[in-house]
Amino acid sequence: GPPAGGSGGGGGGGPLTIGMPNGPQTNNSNPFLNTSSARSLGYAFAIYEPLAQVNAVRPSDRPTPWLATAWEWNADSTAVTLTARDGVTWSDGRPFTAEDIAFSLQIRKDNAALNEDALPFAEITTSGNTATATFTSPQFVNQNKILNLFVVPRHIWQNIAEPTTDLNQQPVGTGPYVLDSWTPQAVRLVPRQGYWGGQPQVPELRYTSYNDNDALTNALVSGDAQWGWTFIADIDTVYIGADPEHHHFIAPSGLAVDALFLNAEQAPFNDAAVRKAVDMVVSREDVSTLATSGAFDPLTNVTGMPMPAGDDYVAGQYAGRAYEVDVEGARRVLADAGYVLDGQTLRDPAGNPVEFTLVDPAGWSDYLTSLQLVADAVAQLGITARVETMNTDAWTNAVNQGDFQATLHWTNGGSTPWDMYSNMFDGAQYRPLGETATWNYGRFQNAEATQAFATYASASDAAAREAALHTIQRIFVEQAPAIAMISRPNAAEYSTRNWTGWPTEADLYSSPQPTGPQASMILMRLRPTGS
Amino acid sequence: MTADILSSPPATARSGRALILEIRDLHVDYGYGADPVHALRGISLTLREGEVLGIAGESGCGKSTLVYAATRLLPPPGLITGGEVRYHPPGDADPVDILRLPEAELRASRWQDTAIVFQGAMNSLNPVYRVGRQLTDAIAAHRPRSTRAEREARARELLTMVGIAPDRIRAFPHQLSGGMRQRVMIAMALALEPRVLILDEPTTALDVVMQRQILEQIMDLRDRLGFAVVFITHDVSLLIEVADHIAIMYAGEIVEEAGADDIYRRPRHPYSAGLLQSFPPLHGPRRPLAGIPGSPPDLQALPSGCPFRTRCPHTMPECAQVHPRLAPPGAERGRRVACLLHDGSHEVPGALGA
Amino acid sequence: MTELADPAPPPHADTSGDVVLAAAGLTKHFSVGGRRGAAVHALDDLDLALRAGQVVALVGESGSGKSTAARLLARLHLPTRGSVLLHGEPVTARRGRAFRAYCRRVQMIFQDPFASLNPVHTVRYTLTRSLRIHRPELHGAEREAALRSLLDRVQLRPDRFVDKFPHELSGGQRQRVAIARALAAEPEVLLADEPISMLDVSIRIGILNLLRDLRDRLGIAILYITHDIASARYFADEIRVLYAGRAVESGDAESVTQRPAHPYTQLLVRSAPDPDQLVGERRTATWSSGARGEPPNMVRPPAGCRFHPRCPFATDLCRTSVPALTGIGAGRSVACWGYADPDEHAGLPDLGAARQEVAA
Amino acid sequence: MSALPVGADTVVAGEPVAATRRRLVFLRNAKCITGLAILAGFAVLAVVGPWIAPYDPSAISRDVLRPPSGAHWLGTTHAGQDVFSQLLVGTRGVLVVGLVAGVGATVLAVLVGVSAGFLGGLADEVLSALSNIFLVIPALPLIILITGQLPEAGGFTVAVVLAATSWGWGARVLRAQTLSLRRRDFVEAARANGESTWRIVWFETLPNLTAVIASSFVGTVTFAILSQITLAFIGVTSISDWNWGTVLFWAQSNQALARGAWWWFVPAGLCIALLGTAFTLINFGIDEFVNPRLRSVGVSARSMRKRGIAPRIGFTPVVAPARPAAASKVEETVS
Amino acid sequence: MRFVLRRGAFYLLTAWAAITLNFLIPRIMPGDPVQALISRYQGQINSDSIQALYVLFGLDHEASIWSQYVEYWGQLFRGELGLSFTFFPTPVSEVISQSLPWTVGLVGVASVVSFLLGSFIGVLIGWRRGTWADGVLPVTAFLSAVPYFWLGLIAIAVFAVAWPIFPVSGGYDGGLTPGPYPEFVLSVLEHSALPAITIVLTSVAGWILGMRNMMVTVTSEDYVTVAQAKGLSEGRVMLGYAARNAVLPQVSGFALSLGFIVSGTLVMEKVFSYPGVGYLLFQAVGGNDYPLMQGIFLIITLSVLVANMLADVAYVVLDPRTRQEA
Ligand SMILES: Nc1ncnc2c1ncn2[C@@H]1O[C@H](COP(=O)(O)OP(=O)(O)OP(=O)(O)O)[C@@H](O)[C@H]1O
Ligand SMILES: Nc1ncnc2c1ncn2[C@@H]1O[C@H](COP(=O)(O)OP(=O)(O)OP(=O)(O)O)[C@@H](O)[C@H]1O
Ligand SMILES: [Mg+2]
Ligand SMILES: [Mg+2]
Repeated sequence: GPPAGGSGGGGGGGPLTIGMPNGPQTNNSNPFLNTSSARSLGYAFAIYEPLAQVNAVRPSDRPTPWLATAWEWNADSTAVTLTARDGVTWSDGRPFTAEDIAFSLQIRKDNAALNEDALPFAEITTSGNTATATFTSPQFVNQNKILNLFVVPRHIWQNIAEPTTDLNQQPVGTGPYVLDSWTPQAVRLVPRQGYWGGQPQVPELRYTSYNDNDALTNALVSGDAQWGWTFIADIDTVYIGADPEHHHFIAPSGLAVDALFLNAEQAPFNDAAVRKAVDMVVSREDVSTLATSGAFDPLTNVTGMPMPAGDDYVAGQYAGRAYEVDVEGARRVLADAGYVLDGQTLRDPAGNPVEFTLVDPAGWSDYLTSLQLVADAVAQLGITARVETMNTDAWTNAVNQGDFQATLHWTNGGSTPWDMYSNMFDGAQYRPLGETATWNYGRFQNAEATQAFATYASASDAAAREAALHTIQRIFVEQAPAIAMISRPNAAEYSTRNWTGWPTEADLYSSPQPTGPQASMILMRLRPTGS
Repeated sequence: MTADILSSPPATARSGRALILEIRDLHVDYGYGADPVHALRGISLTLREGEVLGIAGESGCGKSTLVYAATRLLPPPGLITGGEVRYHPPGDADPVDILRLPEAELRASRWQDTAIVFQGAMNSLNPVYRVGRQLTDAIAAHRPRSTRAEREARARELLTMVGIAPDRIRAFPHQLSGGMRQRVMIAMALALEPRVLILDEPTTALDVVMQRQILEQIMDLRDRLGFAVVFITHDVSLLIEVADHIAIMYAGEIVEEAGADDIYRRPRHPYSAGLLQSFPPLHGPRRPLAGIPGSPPDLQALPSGCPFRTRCPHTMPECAQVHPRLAPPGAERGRRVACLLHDGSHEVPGALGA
Repeated sequence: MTELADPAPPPHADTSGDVVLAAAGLTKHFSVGGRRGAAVHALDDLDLALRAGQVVALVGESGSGKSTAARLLARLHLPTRGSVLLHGEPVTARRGRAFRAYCRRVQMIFQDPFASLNPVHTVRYTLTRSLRIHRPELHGAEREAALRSLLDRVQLRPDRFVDKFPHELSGGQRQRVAIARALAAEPEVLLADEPISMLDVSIRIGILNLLRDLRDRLGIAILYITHDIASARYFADEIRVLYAGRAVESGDAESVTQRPAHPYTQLLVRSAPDPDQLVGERRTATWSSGARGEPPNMVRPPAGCRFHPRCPFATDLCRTSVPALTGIGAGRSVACWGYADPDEHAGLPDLGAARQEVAA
Repeated sequence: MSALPVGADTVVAGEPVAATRRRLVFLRNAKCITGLAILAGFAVLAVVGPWIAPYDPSAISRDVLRPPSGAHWLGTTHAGQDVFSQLLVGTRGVLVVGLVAGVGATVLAVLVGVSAGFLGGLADEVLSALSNIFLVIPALPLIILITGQLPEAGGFTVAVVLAATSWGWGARVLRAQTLSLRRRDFVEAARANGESTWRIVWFETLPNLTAVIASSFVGTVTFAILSQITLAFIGVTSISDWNWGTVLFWAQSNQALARGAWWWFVPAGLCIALLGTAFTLINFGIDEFVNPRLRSVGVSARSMRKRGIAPRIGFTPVVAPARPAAASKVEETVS
Repeated sequence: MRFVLRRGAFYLLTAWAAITLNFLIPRIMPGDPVQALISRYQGQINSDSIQALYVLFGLDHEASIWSQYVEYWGQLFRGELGLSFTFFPTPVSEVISQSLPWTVGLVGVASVVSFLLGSFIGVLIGWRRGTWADGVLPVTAFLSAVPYFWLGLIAIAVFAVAWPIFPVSGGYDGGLTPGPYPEFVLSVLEHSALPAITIVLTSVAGWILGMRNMMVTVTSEDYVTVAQAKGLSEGRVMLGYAARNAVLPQVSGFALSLGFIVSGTLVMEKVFSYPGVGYLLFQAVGGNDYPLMQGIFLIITLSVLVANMLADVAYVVLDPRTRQEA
């Protein structure tokens, strides 16, 4: 193809380069595969669209209807009926129907490898312009996951024998863009004709993969890439400072956090007093400013709920109760539990010094700095904490099998706080030490909490859910099964030099990240700067 | 033809021939620093047209240093610290001092006027080029107008001249035996028909049969082409057969210089006598041999006075004080010796006086 | 310096002496791999007897197999054929105690004293090792005394030399240390492989005189290897001439050098520089122009007499049949068809005057 | 003293003059001494570094990303750690890993190389093939692969892995040298004297290989240090063991250069380069010992220029002006 | 002939051993690609998809290592290298063929340039030893000791970010479609300039030193003096006689150093975000992507072997002594 012009000048417009730090790519546009370049770079979602646009940073907002104009759940959340949008065509010109929706769910049911969210589909049927899916268990907490599923054209995918290995090099979707050319350096997408949502403004999308964070950082700083997400230390100086007028970084929180998982089946964290004491001395503010150079917000509410996404969920008794470093309080908690400070060393009731090891993979510098801060903080209590690193495999193994004392780990974010808390301490996820646990790595067990988690997921009325959530939050605050530190935001860097219309703090219509299903929504909102 | 090499012209015949090369008071050091090795100390020698000048001496006495210095080919850290090397061009042109010749002229003069066959022929040929190329490149450098075919023809001719089949022109050095390589070197040295041919121990690595063959060839060529030869070896008996005139070196100096026959029959310096004593004769009566006791002095710590006195059977007290100068012994003409025994004030022992 | 110079001609090779070490049909072919069976015929059918108190010289040009013979006798190589006999007993040991015992009786001196002494060891170490191996019964002061007497024996002042490194010694001194090392074993046989060829002219005679002294005083049998036939005449009792791996002539030193029988020996003798020849008596043009050319390729040695390509007298017989070493009287033997009985063979070469000379 | 050839292959023994009781004389060489001095400086730091370090290298402070000052000679990191202390404390890790790996690899190289050279035959073929394989397989990826998989990629593990993968070159060189030594007369002489094979290897051959072994050791140490630092830099090895690579790792992952914090990034690299230079200089010395032709003339180029000496192959310098007067002093040549 | 056979046997043996090693190493190591993938996305992959990934990669069933080995050889002979995990389901061969040209282009060319340049400078300073030229040595000693990633990053900071003379990363401008038209070629050259210069700077020192030492050794050979004695021109003596012989050991050194060069590439490509195999390998290692790892190791090992073979050939061409029959 002929070379396209260079990136546009200050007048706005021009191609949009979207960068990801994911290394070399191969020509694979299979939207189901994490490993494909379509997913890795995110262009899958300029082509394939979800049933509805879930706002990950405002999870309690009602999703925006997208390919499904309506959805209807039954009372116990075991069945959903989806209405297909009219007037949508695939980029090859074929009309989009409810059959396509049903097929897209069915293919996930039939291929466990494609069912990323492990949704327990039971039966999928169609009728007219609706498709209905039933589930083997209540899916209240998974509602957003289901609405967020993207849809593939049945007329193409039904002929694909091996959807798990198909390279799908000529992707056909309903989205605003189609693949123009694929090269290892850049994947080019151009607007399609006849998109149901109107005419996209950005004339060309260039998805570029950089080898690592540094390379992407450099590209973002220099303006070579205008949209992307990578952790940039001291982002105010490095990125914003490079072009304060146009460079923007927003990191709105969803309902996910980074939390210090504590192994409740091993000393010293088998004692709630120690967990609580540690919780009381760690400065979330420090973690945010020193470890992430302020890029990620510290958690402020003692329930660990990220704000403002979690505003609506905080139990009344904790509303407005902020994390405060309280060394004296922590000492008191310990003293009450029979711990004595022997000179510089804290001793447990049995007289053993209290010490523990904090571990995270080598290379995760923000995590490691956070751990150093924790170690620093607990030293005030007379606790010796050491920071150790492992390689990621070994660490994953150790964490899964409970072979650790404390580790910083993320949680999933969901449409409700259930995911976040459940990930941290849901007894239903409990596995004995040495067995692989998917979540609740700390092996926390509390019958009341476990019951509350189950209730929340299956209760059909809001009040019951709210009660359960408050129970969960109370146990979280009192027992400190894990120590939530900072929010795990949906962050992105973008430049308004050429294009505006991005999600902003003021108008958080969507997660700002380029690689999620929200991409088509954001792309459709972009307008040339100055126009 | 052997008769030719054996008939050494009488010493007196020397004066009749024209000078080609005159070395005057040549001083050479090894090392540029404060404490160099004085490898040559005031060497003076002359070479005349068509003559074979032999230089003999023990290993390390400076034979190679002398000829390399005279041609300015001495490798670092060699340093010529004094003296002159006068080359007399043919005809009546003024002599030039090789040591002060500008680089370009020296380059042009090399191989034309003076060619050298090095001590180790094994290492004198570039292992990666065919011998033909090595034979012709000197011609090409000095006769830029010659054609490739001419040069090649000349190379073949040269090979034939030294008794090697001309088709070996395409051989690599490693494909030739030691003797052949040595002959290729000789052929190369003769490529431009130089006036002086310097042979630095050209045959030490070869056995006697080959040595004789090569020597015969060289002498044969000398008779035909008329160049003068400087022949270096530590084998005095060989030298006596080959050379007209012989200089014996010891520790960086010439200790005796005379006609070949004179050296053999009437050595005047105890060192020359000792050298001759070191070769058991193949014929004639078996005579007692003792060699020369001890080993040559360290050039960096030479004894005072005569450098040979520590090994000399006739050493006298004043040998430690006086450094003997090269001078005609007594009334003898045509030869010089550096030994106090011959300064006229001492009784010369029988072996050195007869 | 030794005053052992011996002006009198040595007695004729004394064949009655005690044979200490003998070689019988010693043959060595070095495989050079590649094409099947290709081998360097380094030595073929060498018979040799070393007698106590006698020096046998092995003379020949480079590559004629002299060193190979010495190494076979020292058992550094294993022979392809033939055997080594020590006091008539075949030697088989190759390693271990038996080999050490053999080493003790048969010692070797190498050509290059600069290479045969380990540069990192002192004279003391070198000699002590030899003493430890071969005379383990010596300890402490005894060993020290033995060490000193060894150095004394090779005319090196113990105090001055015992703690020196090889590089601090001159060539002659090094060769003396090498000899002392050999003597430490109190050997019956010394195999001296060109012990003087790497030395300065002036000190060669000193080493030869030293060896001669050892022969006379200790009654050691010496194999003296050289390419310098004049030194063989000076030092050896018996000379054996090798050409391209085969013995071509043997006899007592004086007569072999003065009246060489084999055309090759004659060539050798004639080629040696000899100032006395200046007088130019007996040089015939035929001789000097006759033998030219190079030594043969030892992978495919010439059939018949190996000298035939260079021999001016060669006939068809020489090109096809190998002449055996046969006696021609006075303790001499030669491997040349020119000396064969004309009645038994047809087409013998005519050596003419050369032959008459030997007979004289 | 003698100009007699000692055999064309003087590579091993060097000039006999140099092989003295103190076999390490090659260390007495201007370049070598400079290198050793730098190395000694670092070695001292390696020993005392943790004591003289002004701060705990991991201690977090509020002095975030400060440029060099009196309080922090080389400034601070993003977490307020003192860069100078990190470098000081890190020196030990660098040197220990380098030395352990160097020793390990050298021992392996000697075992494999000398055995291959000495045993010959099939053993030689197998051992040479082995060392060639280690030469052919790209080392760094292999090291990354192995260290990446080991549970504890601390300094010692890295050293062991480096040792296990980087001996090939040394073994190859040593084999070649052993081969040339094996046929040396003094080895033959020892054999002819009834010495046992192991004694010949250990007492006759190995001492002559000192310089080669030393050179291979120095080379491996350099390689090990660079590899270790590279590994630390790319985050494959433990980042809690302080070494210069770790410093660079943190600096890079926190965009030190982009943030203008050169003091965090540049000094560690310079330390590595300086240490590497020291090793290279030491190897210069060894090279000159092994190959006497490389020895410098011992006079500075400037002082030679002053005397008008321009050393050249084929054009021997001539000093002292022409002395016509001298001619009269020379005896008139024989006429 | 025997020499050729022996070398052939050596290459075969080395190839076999290297391939077997390639096969074994990832397998005897702990860890699996799914976990690696999860940690690579550090929280971006939903932890619930773990099982889906195991199913996807077909890692549920265990085969004996021996049958895997046999299968591995079978694949090799069929020219298959398997499917990459990291780029699932792209065949390894495709992944490699996509990035190999870049590495060969950048690193190959830079290494060759560095070799030639270094050798040439080495010739000059070796020829002029004992003069000012020796002053180059300490500089080269320093250069050879500088970690190249460090130099590379500084180069980026200075010449791509502070003064944006060169592009920051990548192999060509993302707006261009690869093809043989001038704009693209220019872009490729522009993008490769900085990494190439860095490679050359840090690796040239070794060649300078090696060549200089060989020159010094060779210039004291008699044949060089003979050439001077013949009155040949300085250039001829220096190049035709001295350098021509001094370069021989450099050639085999170059081939052997290719293994090291490839190692160097890895970090280089990471730093410069260059789309070559080095970084790919780094990723494969990080991702426990056995098939890809094995494929790259195989390719690298084989190309180093081939390079060695070429060097053998070059050596034979350059040095007639090795051509000796018999
Ligand atoms: N590079 C050098 N540095 C110091 N001294 C040297 C150097 N080269 C030679 N010499 C010394 O200079 C002296 C003369 O050496 P030269 O090579 O001229 O001797 P030679 O008579 O040719 O000996 P040979 O017969 O062994 O060839 C010797 O003592 C030698 O040690
Ligand atoms: N180990 C070996 N492998 C192959 N060929 C060998 C070996 N040793 C010697 N030869 C060959 O055997 C022949 C005889 O060699 P030897 O060393 O015995 O000769 P020499 O008479 O001692 O010669 P020189 O006078 O040069 O020492 C030569 O052609 C030589 O090349
Ligand atoms: Mg000489
Ligand atoms: Mg020999």
